Amino acid sequence: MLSVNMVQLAYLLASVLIIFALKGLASPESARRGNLFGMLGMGLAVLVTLQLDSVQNYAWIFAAIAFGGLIGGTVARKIPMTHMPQTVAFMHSLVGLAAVMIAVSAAYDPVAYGIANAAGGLYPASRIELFLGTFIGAITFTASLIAFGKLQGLLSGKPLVFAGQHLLNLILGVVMIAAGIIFCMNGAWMPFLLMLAVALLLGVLLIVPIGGADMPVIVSMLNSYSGWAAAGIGFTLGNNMLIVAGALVGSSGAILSYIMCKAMNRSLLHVLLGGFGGDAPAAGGAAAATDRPYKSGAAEDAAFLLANARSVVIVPGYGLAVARAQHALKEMVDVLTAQGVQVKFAIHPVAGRMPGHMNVLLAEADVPYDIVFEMDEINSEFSDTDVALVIGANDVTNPAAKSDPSSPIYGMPILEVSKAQHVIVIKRSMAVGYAGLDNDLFYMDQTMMLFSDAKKACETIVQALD
Amino acid sequence: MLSVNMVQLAYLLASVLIIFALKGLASPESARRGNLFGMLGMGLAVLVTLQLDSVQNYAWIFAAIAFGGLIGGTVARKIPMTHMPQTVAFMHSLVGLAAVMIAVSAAYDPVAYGIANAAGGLYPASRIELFLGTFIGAITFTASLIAFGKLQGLLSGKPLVFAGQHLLNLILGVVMIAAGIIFCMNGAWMPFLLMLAVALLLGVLLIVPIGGADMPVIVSMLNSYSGWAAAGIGFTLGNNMLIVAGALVGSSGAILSYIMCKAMNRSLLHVLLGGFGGDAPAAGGAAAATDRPYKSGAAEDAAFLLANARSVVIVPGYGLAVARAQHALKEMVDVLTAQGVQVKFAIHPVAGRMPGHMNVLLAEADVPYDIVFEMDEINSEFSDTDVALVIGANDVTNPAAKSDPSSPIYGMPILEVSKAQHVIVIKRSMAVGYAGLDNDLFYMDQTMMLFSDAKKACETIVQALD
Amino acid sequence: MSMQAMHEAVAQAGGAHAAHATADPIVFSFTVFVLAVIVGYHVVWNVTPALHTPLMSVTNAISSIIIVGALLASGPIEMNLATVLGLIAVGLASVNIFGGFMVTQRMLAMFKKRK
Amino acid sequence: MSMQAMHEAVAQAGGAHAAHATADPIVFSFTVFVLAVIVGYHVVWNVTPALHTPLMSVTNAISSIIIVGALLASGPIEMNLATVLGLIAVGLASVNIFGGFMVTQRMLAMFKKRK
Ligand SMILES: NC(=O)c1ccc[n+]([C@@H]2O[C@H](COP(=O)([O-])OP(=O)(O)OC[C@H]3O[C@@H](n4cnc5c(N)ncnc54)[C@H](OP(=O)(O)O)[C@@H]3O)[C@@H](O)[C@H]2O)c1
Ligand SMILES: NC(=O)c1ccc[n+]([C@@H]2O[C@H](COP(=O)([O-])OP(=O)(O)OC[C@H]3O[C@@H](n4cnc5c(N)ncnc54)[C@H](OP(=O)(O)O)[C@@H]3O)[C@@H](O)[C@H]2O)c1
Repeated sequence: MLSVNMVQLAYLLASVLIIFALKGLASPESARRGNLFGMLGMGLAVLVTLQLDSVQNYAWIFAAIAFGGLIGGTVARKIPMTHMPQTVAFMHSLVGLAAVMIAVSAAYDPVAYGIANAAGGLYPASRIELFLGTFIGAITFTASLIAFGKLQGLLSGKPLVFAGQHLLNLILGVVMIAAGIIFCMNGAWMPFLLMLAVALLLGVLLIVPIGGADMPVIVSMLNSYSGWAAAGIGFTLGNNMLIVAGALVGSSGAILSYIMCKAMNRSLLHVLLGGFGGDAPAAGGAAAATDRPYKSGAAEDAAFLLANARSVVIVPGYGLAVARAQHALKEMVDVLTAQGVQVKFAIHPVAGRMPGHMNVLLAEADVPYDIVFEMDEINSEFSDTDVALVIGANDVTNPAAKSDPSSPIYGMPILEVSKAQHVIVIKRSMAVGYAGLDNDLFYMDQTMMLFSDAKKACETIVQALD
Repeated sequence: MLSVNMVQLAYLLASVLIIFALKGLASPESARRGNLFGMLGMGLAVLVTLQLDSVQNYAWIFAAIAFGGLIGGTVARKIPMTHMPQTVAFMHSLVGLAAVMIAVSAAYDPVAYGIANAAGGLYPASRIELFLGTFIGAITFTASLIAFGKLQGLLSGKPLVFAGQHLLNLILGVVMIAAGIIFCMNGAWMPFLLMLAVALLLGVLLIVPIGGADMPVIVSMLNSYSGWAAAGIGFTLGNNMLIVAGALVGSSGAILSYIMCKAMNRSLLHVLLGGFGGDAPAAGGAAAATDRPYKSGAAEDAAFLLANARSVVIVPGYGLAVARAQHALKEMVDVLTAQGVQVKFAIHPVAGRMPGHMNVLLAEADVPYDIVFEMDEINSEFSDTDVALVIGANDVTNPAAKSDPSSPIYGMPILEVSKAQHVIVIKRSMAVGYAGLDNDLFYMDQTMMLFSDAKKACETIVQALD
Repeated sequence: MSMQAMHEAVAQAGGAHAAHATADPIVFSFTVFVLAVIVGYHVVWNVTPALHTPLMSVTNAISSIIIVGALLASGPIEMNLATVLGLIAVGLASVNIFGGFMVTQRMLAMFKKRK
Repeated sequence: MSMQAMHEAVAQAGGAHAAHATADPIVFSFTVFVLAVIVGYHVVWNVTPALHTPLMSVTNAISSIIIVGALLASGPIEMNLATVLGLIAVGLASVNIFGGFMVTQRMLAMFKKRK
């Protein structure tokens, strides 16, 4: 076995490697190498732990790793990119479950536990840790599972709201904490199990009132929690590796939640209280309330406009993901580029349903990332753009966010497509998007609506361009 | 006295406050609050240390703090902004001297020292630390003092080069290390003093071959060293406050040295070996070798061009600092702005003689920082600029850096003033700048030279504008 | 001031080498935690928004660092409920580690520059 | 796995609460150091170039944190050479602390936006 000092230094090295993994994500060039560092760090942490004297059960452990690894690897290879939100949620629930297992395993032998307690005030600290670890893990587990179900469409994405909901949650929360406190005091098995059961239930109840489209915020928040939980275990084990990795994950999740809420112009509390954002838009949401006039055209008209443009900026949105239209879109871009049209992409920070969603889809379709721009980089260019092509996007282009102080998204920064000479909007209907709002853009003079599934529209435009 | 835990937590808080001090410098808006955090952190660290049981000598300590504080405060209030490089170098030497004092103080009682050594292998580690702390401190002290002398003009800025110089330094270095090792082994007073004396001498010898203009790189590098030395003391004391603060200073100095070397397109080794960059330009450097034709004009011509421009970009350089022309320049800017000319400033990363030098001078003259742009922000704008006004700058505008692979500054990014419609260059002669190179810009068609002291030129232009 | 006195003072100010009263390990852990949070804050804000999805998947993998705890739980040769639960946790964390890093790698491999 | 076994394992993996073999304090210090360097790296690269001169002066002040060592050296009531040297160091560091922070404040106060 390595000396205690060597073990700690190896864990430190692993921590630094994991920091480098996140650091690499600062740019696509360095990201792959960063990810390799991450794998190295994780591998090192596992190896160092495996060689500890107390870890002997090699056959079973390797079997468990191989089995888990096989499943994980298969999922990673097979999953379509459009399914990333639910994949993250699913994998997330596994971390929660694993945390629960570890905590239960540690709490399993109450006799040994009691003895240790009599011997000296060592274990109360561990009990508090177990309490925290168990309930955060349990909530993460069931909540992520529900989030997965909603995102995957196994469960209805509609918020499930009923009277006394928050009161019920409050009562359950009190019960859970009370049981936890009793466990912390006497270390008994029963309050522990009670706490666990209530936490599992709470995970479900807390999440049902939240709409499917709000799930990414929740997933990211739970991710953050699980990081803090890992750091907590690190405190108990006195293991800096867990503390550092946990703190990194905790920060990351918190920052992503913050970015999402900020870009949606909503508070985290508002998201958590729920009742907002069903899966209406995905299922072909409610029609807009007004009967204002708008122009609509055929794919051929769009093709004509695009072919005669010098510069085109494409604004993709959630509809692109739903329609899995990224490859068809890329084909269209290729044809246009071949005809001498300059094509760029403009990505809003919350386009789609998770941060960076659109970038991954476009990357999958081989769109080079140097023609894909963030909102801040490209917003000033719309006034020099001949055609802005909005495809499956809605809220991220809604001028009300800038002009209408009464709008719920007022204050959210938007892509200023209306400054382009022509605007083409591809979507299936006049239905609203995620935020449930009518969009003035659709009624403007320079705007042409093209009602179609995003993928079919792209394909038809390509045909018309040839 | 606070408990050991409380002391450590207080030091942690102080460390975080000091991190916030540096974090604040990310933008001028947050910088002042950041500096306040820094003061708080330092104050907290001092207070926590003062209340330790072992610190009793309050009367004398307060006297020392008051005396030092008075001098420091007076210097801080009186020093002209143009003297910042030498001020930093001077204050720097004080840190070095203080470190030496602390180390000597700790090594003073060899008897007690010997006893402790016999009692258990505790002190060898401290001896190594004392050795490192002493020699880094000593070199920092004398080297910074020489740097100060050169920058202040008390010593000649010319590199002092003689045969066998590097060999002599090498021998002295070996002697110093040998004495240090003997001290580490027997803890005796004599090898310690020998080491100290040689280190003080080395600080002088290492710095004399380095030209006055290279001093900022040296000062920044010594700053970095002193940070690492503080961190080293932190290891001995097991004090995380010193470790964190030391690591911050160490990183900062290293990064600034790197930035300077990079922007000058030279390696740190090249700077350290010396023999480069006397104070020629400040003293009215050597005339350029060639006899190529150039245009020169009077201040009235410059005023005419400026008054008829829509947009003017001013490129300040070291000559502005030498001439202390910032206030006169600001007056000129005010007059131009009042006449409807849009004026911006373009700052090269190594304009002047220390990083950020120009920004401080302009800020002192009340130039608002939102019309002062970094090179990367403004380089693309020169093609839309009517007049580029180069004032006391030279190397940072030299096109050879872009076009001539044989030039020593080839590869250094420059301000692309030659893209402006007209270029006015204010300097006293055709003399070269810091890098000792002729500048093609001066001979270009669109360029007009205005030979004058920078301050006088600005004043005359203002008169002509009225 | 003698080295003795110096070292007593040292012990009070933190006491790395001294056998005198030193701070609780939890204080050290807390120090590490605070610094790690600051590191995390900076590193994550520096992540380009285009890579926020890979960031989510890789942090997912990283949070499986709790496999360290699972390995300790499943370590002993004699199997009982605790060991079995530990082994299940090892398996679950492994799904996440392999799945998380590999899906991240797959995503990142797709990000290409113009030829 | 019993809590006893678990806690033995814990001790090996780092041993915060356990009385068993724990890592040397210098390992903790080193961990803090590494993290602090990473923090420093990020924080300093985030400093806007326009404020590099204030950065130099404020780090100058911060490096005077060695005043902590000087205070320990000058602490004892009985004066001898060691105490006197310590007091001089306190004075020198104080020049730097006051000078460094105040000149930084003076510089920063000059940075103003357009009215
Ligand atoms: N990215 C994130 O991190 C994140 C997280 C949580 C919430 N959100 C929220 O999600 C929204 C994202 O804005 P967005 O503009 O991307 O999406 P959006 O506002 O939700 O609009 C998507 C539009 O796509 C259309 N669509 C759906 N399926 C389609 C298909 N098969 N073919 C063509 N069009 C289709 C829909 O209209 P039709 O039904 O008429 O076709 C819908 O109006 C924002 O409100 C944001 O706050 C984002
Ligand atoms: N900023 C840093 O961190 C740093 C650190 C170390 C080295 N450096 C180096 O310093 C140089 C900075 O470039 P720079 O363009 O600012 O300066 P420069 O290339 O040194 O040129 C300064 C010019 O100012 C003129 N000048 C001197 N006194 C003057 C006065 N009283 N009135 C008007 N003009 C006067 C000089 O020409 P006349 O003699 O004809 O008047 C000289 O050519 C770079 O080579 C850089 O690598 C910078």
